[in-house]
Amino acid sequence: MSSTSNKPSEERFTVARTTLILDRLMTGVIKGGGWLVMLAVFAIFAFIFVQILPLFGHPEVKSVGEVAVPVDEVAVMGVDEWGELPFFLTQSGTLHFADLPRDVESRTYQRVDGDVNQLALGPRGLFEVDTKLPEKNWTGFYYDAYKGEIALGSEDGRVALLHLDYKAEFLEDAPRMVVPEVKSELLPALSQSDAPVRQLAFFESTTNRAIGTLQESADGKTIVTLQTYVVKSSLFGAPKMVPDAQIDLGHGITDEKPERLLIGGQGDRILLTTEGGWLYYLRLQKGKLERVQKLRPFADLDDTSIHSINWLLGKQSVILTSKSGANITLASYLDEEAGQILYTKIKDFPALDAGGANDFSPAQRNRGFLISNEHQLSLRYSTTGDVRWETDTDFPLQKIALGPRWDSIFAFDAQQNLHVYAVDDPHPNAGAKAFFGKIWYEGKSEPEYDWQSSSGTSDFEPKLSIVPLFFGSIKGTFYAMLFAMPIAILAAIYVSQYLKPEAKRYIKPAMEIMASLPSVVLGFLAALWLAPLIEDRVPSILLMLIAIPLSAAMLGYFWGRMPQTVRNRIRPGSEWMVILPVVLIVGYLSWQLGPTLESVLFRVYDPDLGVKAGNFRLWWTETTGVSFEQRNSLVVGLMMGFAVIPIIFTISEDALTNVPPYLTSASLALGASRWQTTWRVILPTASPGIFSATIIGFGRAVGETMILLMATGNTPIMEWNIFNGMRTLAANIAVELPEAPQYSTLYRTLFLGAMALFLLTFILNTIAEVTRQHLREKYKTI
Amino acid sequence: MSQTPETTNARADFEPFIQIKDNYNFWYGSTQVLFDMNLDIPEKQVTAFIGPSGCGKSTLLRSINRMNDLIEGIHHTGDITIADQSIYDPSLEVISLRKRIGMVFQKYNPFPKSIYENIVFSLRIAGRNKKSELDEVVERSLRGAALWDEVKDRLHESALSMSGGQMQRLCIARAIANNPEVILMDEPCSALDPIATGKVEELIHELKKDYTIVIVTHNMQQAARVSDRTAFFYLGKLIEYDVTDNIFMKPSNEQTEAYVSGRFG
Amino acid sequence: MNRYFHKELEEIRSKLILIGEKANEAGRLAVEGFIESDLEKTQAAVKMDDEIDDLEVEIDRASVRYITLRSPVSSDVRLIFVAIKASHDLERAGDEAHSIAKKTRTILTRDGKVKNPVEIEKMSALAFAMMRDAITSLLDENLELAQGIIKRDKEVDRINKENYTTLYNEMKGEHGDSSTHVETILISKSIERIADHAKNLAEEVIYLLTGE
Amino acid sequence: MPKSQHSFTSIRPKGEALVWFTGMGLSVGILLIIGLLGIILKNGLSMFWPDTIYEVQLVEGSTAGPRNGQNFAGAIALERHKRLQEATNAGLTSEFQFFAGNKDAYGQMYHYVDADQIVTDATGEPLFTPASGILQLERIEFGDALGFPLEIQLADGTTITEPEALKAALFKTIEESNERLETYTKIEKKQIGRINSKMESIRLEQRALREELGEAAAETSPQIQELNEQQAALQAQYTELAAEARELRERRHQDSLLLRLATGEERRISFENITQAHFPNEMSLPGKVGFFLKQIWRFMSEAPREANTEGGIFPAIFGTFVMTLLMSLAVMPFGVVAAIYLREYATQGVIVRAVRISVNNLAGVPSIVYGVFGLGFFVYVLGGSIDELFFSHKLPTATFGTGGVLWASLTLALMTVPVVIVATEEALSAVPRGMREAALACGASKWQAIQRIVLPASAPGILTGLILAMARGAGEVAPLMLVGVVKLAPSLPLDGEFPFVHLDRKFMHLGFHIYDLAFQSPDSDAAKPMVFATTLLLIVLVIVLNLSAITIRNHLRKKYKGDTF
Repeated sequence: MSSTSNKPSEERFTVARTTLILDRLMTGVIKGGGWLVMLAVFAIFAFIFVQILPLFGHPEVKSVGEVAVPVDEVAVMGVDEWGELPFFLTQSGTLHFADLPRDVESRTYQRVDGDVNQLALGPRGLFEVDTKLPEKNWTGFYYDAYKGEIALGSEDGRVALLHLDYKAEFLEDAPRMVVPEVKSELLPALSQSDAPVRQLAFFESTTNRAIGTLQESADGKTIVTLQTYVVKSSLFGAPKMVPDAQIDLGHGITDEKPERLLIGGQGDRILLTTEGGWLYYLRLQKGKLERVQKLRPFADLDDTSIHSINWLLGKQSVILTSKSGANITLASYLDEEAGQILYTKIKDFPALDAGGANDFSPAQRNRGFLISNEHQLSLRYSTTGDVRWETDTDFPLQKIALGPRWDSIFAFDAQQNLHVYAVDDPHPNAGAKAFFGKIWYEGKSEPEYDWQSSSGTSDFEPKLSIVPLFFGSIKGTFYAMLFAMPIAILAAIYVSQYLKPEAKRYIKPAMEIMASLPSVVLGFLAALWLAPLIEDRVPSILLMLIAIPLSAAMLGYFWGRMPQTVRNRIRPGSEWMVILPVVLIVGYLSWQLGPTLESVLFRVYDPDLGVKAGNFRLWWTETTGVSFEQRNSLVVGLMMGFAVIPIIFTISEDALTNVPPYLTSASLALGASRWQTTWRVILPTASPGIFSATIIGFGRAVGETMILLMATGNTPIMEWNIFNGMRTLAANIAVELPEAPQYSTLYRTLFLGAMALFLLTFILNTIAEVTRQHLREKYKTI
Repeated sequence: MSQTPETTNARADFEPFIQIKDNYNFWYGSTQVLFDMNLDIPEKQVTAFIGPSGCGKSTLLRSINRMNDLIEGIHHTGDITIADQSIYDPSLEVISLRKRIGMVFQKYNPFPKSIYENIVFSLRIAGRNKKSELDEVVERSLRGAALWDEVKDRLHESALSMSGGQMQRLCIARAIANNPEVILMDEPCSALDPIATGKVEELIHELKKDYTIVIVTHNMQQAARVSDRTAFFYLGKLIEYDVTDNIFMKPSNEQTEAYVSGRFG
Repeated sequence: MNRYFHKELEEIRSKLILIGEKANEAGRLAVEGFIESDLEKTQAAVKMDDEIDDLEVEIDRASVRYITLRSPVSSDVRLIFVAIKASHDLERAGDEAHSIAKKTRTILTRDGKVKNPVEIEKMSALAFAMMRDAITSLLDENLELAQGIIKRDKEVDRINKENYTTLYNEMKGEHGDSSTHVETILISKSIERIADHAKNLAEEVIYLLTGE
Repeated sequence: MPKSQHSFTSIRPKGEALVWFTGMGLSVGILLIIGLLGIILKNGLSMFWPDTIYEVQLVEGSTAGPRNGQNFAGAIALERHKRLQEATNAGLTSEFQFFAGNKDAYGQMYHYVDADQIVTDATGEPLFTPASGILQLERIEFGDALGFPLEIQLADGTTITEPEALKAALFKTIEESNERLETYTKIEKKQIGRINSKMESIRLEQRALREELGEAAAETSPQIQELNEQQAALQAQYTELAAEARELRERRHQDSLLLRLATGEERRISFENITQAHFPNEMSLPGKVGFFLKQIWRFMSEAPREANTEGGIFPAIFGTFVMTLLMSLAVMPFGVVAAIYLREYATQGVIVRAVRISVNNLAGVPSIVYGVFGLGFFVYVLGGSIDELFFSHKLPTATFGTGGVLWASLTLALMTVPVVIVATEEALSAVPRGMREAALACGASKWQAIQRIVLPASAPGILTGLILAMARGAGEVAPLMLVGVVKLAPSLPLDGEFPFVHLDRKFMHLGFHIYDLAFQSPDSDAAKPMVFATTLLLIVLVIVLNLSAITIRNHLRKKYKGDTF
């Protein structure tokens, strides 16, 4: 011992400053880093949550201001895409524009100095554009905002067309300017009557045109006429619309006085309402008029008369109001019984307070619409039947127009003031009802859950119910679990209770490696190898599912009957080596016998062959009435089952192995057989572990993406049929998210799907984890 | 026959080195585990803490090098001084305190490194890496721990390859590598067989020439064998503290008597 | 393995040897005083007995401490017990020496000279040899020597009996004061007791060495 | 019953049948693994093996062969049972899939022929005779060609027709042609590429100057003029190099090989189209093995061609590697730091327990959810902001505001961070408490104790976690589809061009390659061998990673097992 120990030098006890600084630094780094990582991980939840919040938000509509527009007798009002140049068409046929420049960046209007509520007109002020139509007294108007078409009917029975187009002009050193382009056409006087046109309907496509007029003759009779045009290509010049036929729509409607009419379809669907509140659905087929349907939309009201009727975007649905203000959507659908398109009420909106609508403006990018009467202005959404926004104005409303971008509302009051509102409602078609509720979509025969987010045309109605996706996830998981659970749990019992430890050393890691097989590999095998392989061999698979367990059980039974000397030949824990070849042989035999079974059990008339033959696919479709697809739930079940087997196996095996060994010893010492020990002692103790294994396997299967993406047809159907596919939440995200524009409703809806997956798996895993922890505590105490 | 520790302590006829004073109290959360401790520990002697489980002897031992700081929610009143310096002095680095106080644990816990690296650990963390110095310290410490002859040929083998007794002595060698003033031993032999125990006890006897040793033990015979002074604790209180002969042969307290004679409980 | 506290055991052992030496010495002084009619020697024997008594207490105390603190087992614990018993025997031997010295003193003060020393000298030589051998056997852990001592006790007993018979007959035939005779008989008896203690000691050594 | 009282042996253990039944579960599981791996192994490796090419003779009037002809040469790709079309004979018949190559001539490379369409031998089995002297050409376009070589015509006018000389000339010409290809590729890719990027930066500078100075002023500024001069010099260099490359190209184009197809017609194939040739039916077994190994190497080292159905998958391997590496770089420090925090620094209580369970559960959250987050946050929010701040001159073309290898790595890092945290925590908690106490008692600071004792002791466990995370990351596809994986990346995320690491680039990935080949490929028959081979590679990669993790873990268990900590 050194002599220094007597008088310890203090130096060796001092701490280097660097050590202390480093320690403090690392404490800071680790604490900060730890929190950062925790936060980052949980920020996923927060971020996704923030992304979906706007879906459930309420629209924000703010009054921007007003401007005096001294134009008399406004018949039609509309607005351009940018909301800068509203037009006013008067009954005398003059077309006025109000220049309301809007800042490109902030999208705010110029204001009159010192007055927050007064908008300032731009340099062009209020100006008139020559329509080049003869001066007439126009009595009937039809305006299709989507196409910018206006049809006018005159007091003397003439019809004129106005085509209004807006263009943005970019000038040097100046803000972008919106410039109107107006084309007009006075149609030749073809009507039989020169009575004033009260009502007007118009349809035009590249190949034909249809104009419906409702005229009031001097004797008080109402004449409803449909004038059709077809395109004639002339040798010289552009193709030209020429009159084709004139049809009396009022024919046969004697007891009722026609009041309004609309033309839809390809110019061949006519909706005609009468003063008594009847709606006739007429169809023009090969020049012949057919009355398809007659219904009374407001039959349940005291006053059944129809106050207004207007097309919604896509011209599949009409919005009606009654005199009292009741507001409904009628939509066409294919009635399977009748075998044709019919109209029915699909939505019932809250009634307008003060009677029927006096103006209507459909949205140009979705199924929303703006509707008004004297003092009520209401923004509504047809798909969900939702009132987005509503206000009672303190001025009498005359005309209204909805900004084409669903971002502004223009209301023209009786004092000739134009009120402008800014609308902030990015997701009008979202909401709990849209995602989780049954909705009666246009063209469907009943309310349903449906997912169809997009299609080629812009007037398509998106269907955003995530219920079928949820169903798909559950369905896939269900079949996978059906296959995986028995195999995994049985294997876990065998491996933990009976298998020799030497073999276990290799078999357990092998099963674990199976868990790490990339799901894209399984998906690819499922789709390109398994699906075509078993497509024609379903009976073989069915046979296998029965024969393999049966043969194993029988093998065990007969083995148990053998004398002890025979039984001793196989050491306990090696049984699987005997079962393995048996399973292989039985599997092979089942595979080979499948077709024979098919030709005996599943005989059906085969239209290809013209005779009865064994054909499971046809048999299934014929017997159950549901379809059979190559990429079906059976394939998914087998392959995804394969993916979850190792998970369930590993966790169950752990739970079973960790049962304290003296419980087994005690049971065996009391003379119980090994199965009795397993059944009465081990399984009851470890069952929470097996339960949590199942839950975790379930969670994994629910979130599995690639297998389902590849091995199913990805059709969002809601059928339990094992021989067709599904679309799952996860696969849906993988398919649609790359195409979804940022912050669009679809984008956020897909985030909603992700959130649902997140929550579902998180909750499931938490349940499993808590169960496992309880089990661990239990093992500690017993 | 006195019941209060102060009086028993009053017999102290030495210059105290470690002082537990001012009625030292100690709590884990809301549970008080030490009550009104006052105890003077002499320099270069072996002081044994005995008492039944849960009597607070380990807690007191771990208070001396503030090892209890690792546990959440502890607090204390009173003071502990080493050579008249308070261990709770805010200007004192706890690391520096621990450098002054070596500690040997109940379970031998050599680091999963070589024998050599185990011993020089305390030097390396202090940034002392000079080979000659390290070599010297290794030899001195191993000799001090009576281990040199057994392991001098395999200094660079893993410490985990040694026997249990050797590992514990390695831990002692590690504890004395930095030449501390005090060595705390928390039941150093409870995981050892009797032969290894004997060797460690022998070592303690040797070490007390250079170090002040405080040992916690469950084994009364061990306390009797190795210690110069013995303190008996019961339910967090110091019951009796005296030279070991007195504690074992004529304890002044009935509880001590009962405990040392095995008539306890 | 030798433990550090084994030297405490060594101390006990050496004290035991010391007490043995002292007991022998005291006996020798007392007997020499008797034979040589030397009063001073008897005085020395008496004084030595006090030292022996102190030493016995010391041995006892050390033994108890050793048992209490060192929890000895096996040969150690036997040594301790032997030490306790042997120190007791030796102390008793010392006491006998004390007794011899006192009786001699009485005889000398009364008679001035020991007239009939009978076979005391021979007997004491035998007894002290036994005592010395017993101590040596303890010292050397010599089993054979210890076993031999036990047989030698018979000779001492026989001489004691002879002494008794001789003195008794003398006392019967010779009328007058027989106190000296009685005291001489008691001295002979004391020497015989010393031999007994030596024998006891030898037995204890045997126990120490064999455990039986 | 009375009998059983006398004899122990006659007591039959109850439930033995059920024990066997549970054994069935294990057997099925094992068979599933073996079967699946076997299928991938067989199909994956067979792509590289030189198949024997047979001459196939079809029965009179059959139109099943290529060009509706009756004979052709091809390798048997598949033989399978098929539902018989005749109702009278219920059951199945065989169908062969032949690889006949010559897509340019036949329109498709694979042909299905029913067994009964093939001329049979005496025993009634379909007759296949190996086509002697048939040459298999691997081409850049139109896949493989199968045929009998007739003549080689070189650019200098020589023609070779003599069979032996032809053979030698064939291999020599291919070699030369490949060398030329290498030379002009170097010129075009490297030298011209360098010029192009310089010109691009000059152009950007010009643009910036014009914006700064105004259009009119810029034209006369000396800077612009200097730039213009540089531009002209580069242009001249470019013209020179381009001419050189063109010449080499031309030469390659002019060398050609005349081939007679088994269907009878003759076709001339330019050597610029040929990458490799072999005579499959003339190869010895060692030759075949050599060819097999060479093909595996080429598969792993070459870039894909023909919509990924030909060539190799090097970019996918490289992309997977870079992505996994970046992911590890991101996940390792954060995962370990978080675990150290949870285990060593945080106050152990209800909250930390809840956090721990949550972290554990995050490992079970579907990967696609992380992909969604990666797209929404990394790509759009972070990437969009970076673009606006640093790359606004390139807008609206997104640089970081679109999927790329960086975002993909970060997304996967986020996904695998729970795996690393859980594994690290486990490893940390396996380090005995005594170690920490001993270190502290030695006077170590808390960080020193962790750094010098705890971390080294838990390193293998942490490594295991990292390897598992890498295995998961390497095999994951779904989130990558959202954050930057592409079917064909024009350039690698790491190359010799400044700044060498291109974190914004899109990349290829083995897993996505499989998905793409299997589902997006125009010719699914041609893609199938590629998919299997790619799958095999991916599986080998993942299994090797997992096996090493398991090995390390077992080693660790052994180390800590039995000792008395």
